[in-house]
Amino acid sequence: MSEFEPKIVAFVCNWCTYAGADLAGTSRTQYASNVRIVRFPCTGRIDFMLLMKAFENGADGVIVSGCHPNDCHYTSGNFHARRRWIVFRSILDLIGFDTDRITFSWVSAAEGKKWANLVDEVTDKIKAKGPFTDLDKLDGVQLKELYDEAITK
Amino acid sequence: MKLLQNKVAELFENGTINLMIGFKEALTKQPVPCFIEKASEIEQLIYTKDCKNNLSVYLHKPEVKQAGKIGILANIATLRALVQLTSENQFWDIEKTVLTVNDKEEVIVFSDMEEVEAYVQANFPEFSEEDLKLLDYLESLSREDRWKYWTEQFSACIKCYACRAVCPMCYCPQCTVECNQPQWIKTSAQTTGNLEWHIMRAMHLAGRCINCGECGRICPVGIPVHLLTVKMNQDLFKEFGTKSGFALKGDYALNSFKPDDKEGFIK
Amino acid sequence: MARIGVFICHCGENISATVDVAKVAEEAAKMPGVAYAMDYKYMCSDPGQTKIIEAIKEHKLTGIVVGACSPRMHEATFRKAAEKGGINPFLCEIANLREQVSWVHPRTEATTRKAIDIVRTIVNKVSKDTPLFPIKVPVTKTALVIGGGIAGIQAALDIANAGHQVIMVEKSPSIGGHMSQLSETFPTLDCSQCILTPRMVEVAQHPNITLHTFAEVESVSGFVGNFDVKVRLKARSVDMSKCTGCGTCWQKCPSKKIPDEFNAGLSYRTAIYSPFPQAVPNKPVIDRANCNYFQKGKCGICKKVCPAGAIDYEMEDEIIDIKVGAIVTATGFDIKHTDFFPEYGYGEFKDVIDGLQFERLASASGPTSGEIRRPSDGKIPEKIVFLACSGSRDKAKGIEYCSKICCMYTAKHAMLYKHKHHEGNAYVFYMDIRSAGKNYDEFVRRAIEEDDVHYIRGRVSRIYEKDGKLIVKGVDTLMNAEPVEIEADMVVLATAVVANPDAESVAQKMHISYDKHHFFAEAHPKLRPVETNTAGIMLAGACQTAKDIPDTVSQASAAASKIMGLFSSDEMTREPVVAVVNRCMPPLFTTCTGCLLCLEVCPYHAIEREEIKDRRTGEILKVAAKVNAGLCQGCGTCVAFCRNKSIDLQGFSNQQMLSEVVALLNKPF
Amino acid sequence: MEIKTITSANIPVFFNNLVKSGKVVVAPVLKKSGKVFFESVQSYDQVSTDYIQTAFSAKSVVFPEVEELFSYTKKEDGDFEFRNDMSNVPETVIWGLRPCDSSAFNYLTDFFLKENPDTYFKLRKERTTLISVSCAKADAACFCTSVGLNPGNVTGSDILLTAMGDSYYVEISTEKGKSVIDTALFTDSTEKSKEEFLAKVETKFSMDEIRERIQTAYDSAEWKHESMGCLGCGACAFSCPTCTCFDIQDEGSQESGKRLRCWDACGFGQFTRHASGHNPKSNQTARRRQRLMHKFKYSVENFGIVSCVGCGRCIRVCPAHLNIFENILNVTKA
Repeated sequence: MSEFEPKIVAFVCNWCTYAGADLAGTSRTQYASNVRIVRFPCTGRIDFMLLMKAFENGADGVIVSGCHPNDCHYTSGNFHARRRWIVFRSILDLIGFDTDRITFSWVSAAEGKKWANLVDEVTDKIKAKGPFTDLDKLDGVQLKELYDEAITK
Repeated sequence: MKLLQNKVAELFENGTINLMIGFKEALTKQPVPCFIEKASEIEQLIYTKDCKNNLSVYLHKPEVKQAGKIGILANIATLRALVQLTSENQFWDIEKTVLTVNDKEEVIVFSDMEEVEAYVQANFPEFSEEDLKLLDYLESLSREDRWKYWTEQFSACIKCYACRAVCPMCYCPQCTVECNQPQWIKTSAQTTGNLEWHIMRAMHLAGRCINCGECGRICPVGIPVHLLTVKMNQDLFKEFGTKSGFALKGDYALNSFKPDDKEGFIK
Repeated sequence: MARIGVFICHCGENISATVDVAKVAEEAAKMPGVAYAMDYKYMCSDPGQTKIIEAIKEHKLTGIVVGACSPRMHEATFRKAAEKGGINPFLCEIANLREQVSWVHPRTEATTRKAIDIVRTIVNKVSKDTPLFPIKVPVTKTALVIGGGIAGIQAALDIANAGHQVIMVEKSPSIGGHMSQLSETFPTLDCSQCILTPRMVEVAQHPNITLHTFAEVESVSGFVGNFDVKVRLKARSVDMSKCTGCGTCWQKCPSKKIPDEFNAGLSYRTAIYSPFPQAVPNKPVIDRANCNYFQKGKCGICKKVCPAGAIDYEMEDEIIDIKVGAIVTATGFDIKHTDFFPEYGYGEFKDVIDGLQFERLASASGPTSGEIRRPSDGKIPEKIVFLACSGSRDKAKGIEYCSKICCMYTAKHAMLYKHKHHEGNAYVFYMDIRSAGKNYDEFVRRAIEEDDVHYIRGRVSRIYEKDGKLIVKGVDTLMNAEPVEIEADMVVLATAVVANPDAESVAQKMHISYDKHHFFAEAHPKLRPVETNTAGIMLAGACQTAKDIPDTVSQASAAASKIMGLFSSDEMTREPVVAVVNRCMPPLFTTCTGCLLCLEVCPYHAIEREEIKDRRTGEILKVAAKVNAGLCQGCGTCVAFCRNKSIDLQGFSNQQMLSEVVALLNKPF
Repeated sequence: MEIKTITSANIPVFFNNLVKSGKVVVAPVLKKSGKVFFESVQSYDQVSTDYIQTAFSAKSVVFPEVEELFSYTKKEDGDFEFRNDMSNVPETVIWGLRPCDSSAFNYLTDFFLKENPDTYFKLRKERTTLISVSCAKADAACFCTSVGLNPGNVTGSDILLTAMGDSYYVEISTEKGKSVIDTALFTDSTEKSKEEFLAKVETKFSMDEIRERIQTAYDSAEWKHESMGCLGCGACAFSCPTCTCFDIQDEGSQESGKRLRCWDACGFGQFTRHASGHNPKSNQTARRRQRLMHKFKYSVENFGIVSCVGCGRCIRVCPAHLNIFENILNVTKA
């Protein structure tokens, strides 16, 4: 069996991290191809539900990245986002969701190298953790699965 | 009891209210919500320490709003809810008169929301010991065990949305779960969707939940859903110093920020 | 059903070297909703664009995806091509296959797979795209300048000279601001009033400028291009149209013991007064709080003596409504006063003064006609100690920032004193000398080297009075931290520059943000230093932060040119990437709960309260949020904030973003 | 009807034999929350015996919360493959349901099978055996006797067990019931009446009177007051043994997905909302009325039976403590 190739979705803002990823391209910095970028105008636009949907649809890891504090193109979108993430992480922690699979970062438009390193690090981390299956195991547990068990018994 | 009934009778008489939301004793002897529309029904009105329901949830109900001038008998959680809801610009379309019975069994009729605010701030309740104990226990578990605990709980959820119906803060005319363009959360009651629902509910109540605990109390399958929002409130106070249902023009943790908010996880 | 065209660019070999472009096009053709797919060497070239235009027509495409370089490069190009082909430009989206695929990964199957995934994601997004149309906003070509100091004057003149109408509102009876109080200006030592007053007169006489002095902005509503402003014209008690400015009234006024603001409290004025001889307009106002007639009901002398019959005690404040397209906020600054410093005597020692008071002492139009004399006894001081950084850069005093102008004016003060009293001694206590600027450092060197001002690096811990002298106890950190004690005749504190006391309320009226010191916040500290977060409102001068005159004037001109740009056409065109609150059938009207918590979230104050009313009865049926498209910049923070998804962002809608995520993960990576 | 006896000591043996026979046995289990739920059980030790009523009924065995009607996958050639495999629905025994609940199965069967039989329900019902246990205790919420049932009612059950001291009185009503009886454990019954071992349930109203008065109750002015406390949650409908509202949902993408039948509730504001936004049941008063009128009037018109079995679950679960029999009495007041 070939090595596990994790699916990593990156939610990034248009002005800093997307531009940073472009810079990694223009400077031909190579990094793992496991990442797929979804472009948002601002980290403030990133709905926590989208993170949940990414995991539900099969992502193994998620990166959320935007402008450094004080650098937001819209001045305060990233500050609002930061508070939202603090709260979101806390609820995930309480529920026991594997928050190690979400990496938050600030990557500026000048940090192409940082972007490449971030993707590589996250890819390695998720490779080591293995596929995300916590949610797959959940559905259909109710009576239906018990029936299946009964049949195979 | 007589004091309270007399006060309410007075309010009916002088035309201050034409509907009183309060408590009566049910056949089971427990206090249950009651709706008094006529002076003749006033004698069923009671108030005891066991009056736990958060009656403010009824102020969102069209049938109740129709009455126009509404009296509401409020315990401390309800008073907090009223403060929070006022800060969220609700109630612009009703006239309400708020009553409570304090520790000395005196009946207080508040003349405006500022008085309610002052009373709430002077009598601000602590988190319940029981909730804190359960949270401590959960936090002592490993991540995997917490996951197991909650996914087991959520697998029992039948999406009856009673937790939403009973919550005074859940007053959206159309909830996100009812939004199908796009469909954020699956309609079917399956664990992943249930989990998403409860996470979303907690996020939407973070900093707005007033800790009445109604959601946990009434869950027909017994999920302690209120713990999620209790935890949120605890964290928000710790991180940002905000309290929900505390001030009429308060800082809501998620629509404000400080440039130097601290976190330890953003690389 | 969508008919989407997919166009994969080779970018010469930039993409095709590592991505199997033919395979990407082949896979794209199979994607749901895709009616046509192709690949081509240079999609952005003229022939490439022509292929897109032709394909749109031939295949009746409803949307297109171009797999090419970053959208930051050619999105505009391809959207124009889409428009030429006859489809709404916002139904063209870019799949970034170069910067984020071919340039960062080797030629492998995984790289091609990634390219296909990205194309699928964008195809899915386009299938959820809706046509968007640029938002046109009419522009009222009149500017409001708030504040009549040098910043406001400069901005007003620039805009007026460009042919646009300007309304200037100044809260005091005359324009001129702090600059009119200054004696000489660094680094050239030319007389402040000599360079300023011609500008003041120009403002008053300019055909395009309407001047309202003794007036304040009451409220601002509306948005860029279309502000509605209420201005309160405070009652002057003097009819401006009759008054000739002869001065009889203030010569006869019996209330003569009112501290004179213009002279920084070093002299007195009357209750009816014009602030200074060169005031513009040079017509008096009655200071009602100090007027016998208004306070005690008797006197009325001014009315009796006025030859023009201009005195009107019955005059009331008047509120006028004006419509403007843009606003320059140039409300200036204040300084800390000597009473702020317990260690320097709480303002009790008459001969401990602040910098502005020294300016008045040194000014030819000041209370001493330019002779530097002690306020206490009028003697010429033999020894003056100047303290730079009084309050500034002092965390304990709550002022962490550098006030920027003090190093320069302290050098100037010392120099002015030395020029007038060659035998006098001037000492300057300083922390660092910050004299960056054209000819600035040379100026400070001149003070030290040519004018023999003694600079001591260290701070002063205490000042007290002894035998008519001021004992200044400090330390010289360059001399092994040795204590220094100077018996001075006068001490000048270069007190910190601070925001105006009413800055916060002004900012709230204008809906602009401010920092914790109440200085107004620029839209971006580096790239948009002149604009505020509220489109159409600019900043000029020290209301933003401490500034000297050249910086202030530069910024004022910059603000003016921003406004001239805005006024260069009758309509403003804005990208339709804005947030919208949904609407639906009654009785719901909108799913918005009207909690209005989003009002605080918006960095641009673009969300406002809306009352949905019954058209016949006017009864309020619903309260909801409403996004002002003129102000919205499209960040989407409100969208993620809204609990029940009642706000959506055009171009990055919930539908679009969620379908991107789902499409991305549909197939194995 | 066949009457037999089994000793109390043999009950666990009987139960465990059922499990061993390969059937899925669903029985009441006491959960940490203090509530009792039906769950698939492996051994009699897990079964709760000391309960008045389970929090939820056992209807989910034949009418699951979420029923997958079919699933689909897009094939390589672009065509779709549909799957609808019901063959793995196992033989199931529901153990320990109360007589009111088993009689509810009569209504469910009429509802799903009388016209246009529902194949999913039919198959599940065929493979389900009901072994009920009579009530020895009741609480203030119980009112089966008011709707024509009683704590020892046999209708609907395949087997009804009634505890009588150290033995159980066994009433076997059906062939299916007979087929699961382990003859060695059961002996022929000796006369004795089970009545004295049954709970006493007070009659709250006369069904005959209600049946008549409900005809004109639609216009009663009391509905508004009676429904004032209703918050529009679905707790009553979801816990009710006879509520059958459902909603069809498609979940999936253009590539693959499934069609599901999910429980719904007529008390939900969205239940009757049209695509246009118009809602014929625009307020909770109308929705509450619909629920009660359905139980006491409409189901009588359609199927000849009152579809409320008096289990009292909705009374116990209601966050606002609404009481169905009080409501009914008040809206039918003369």
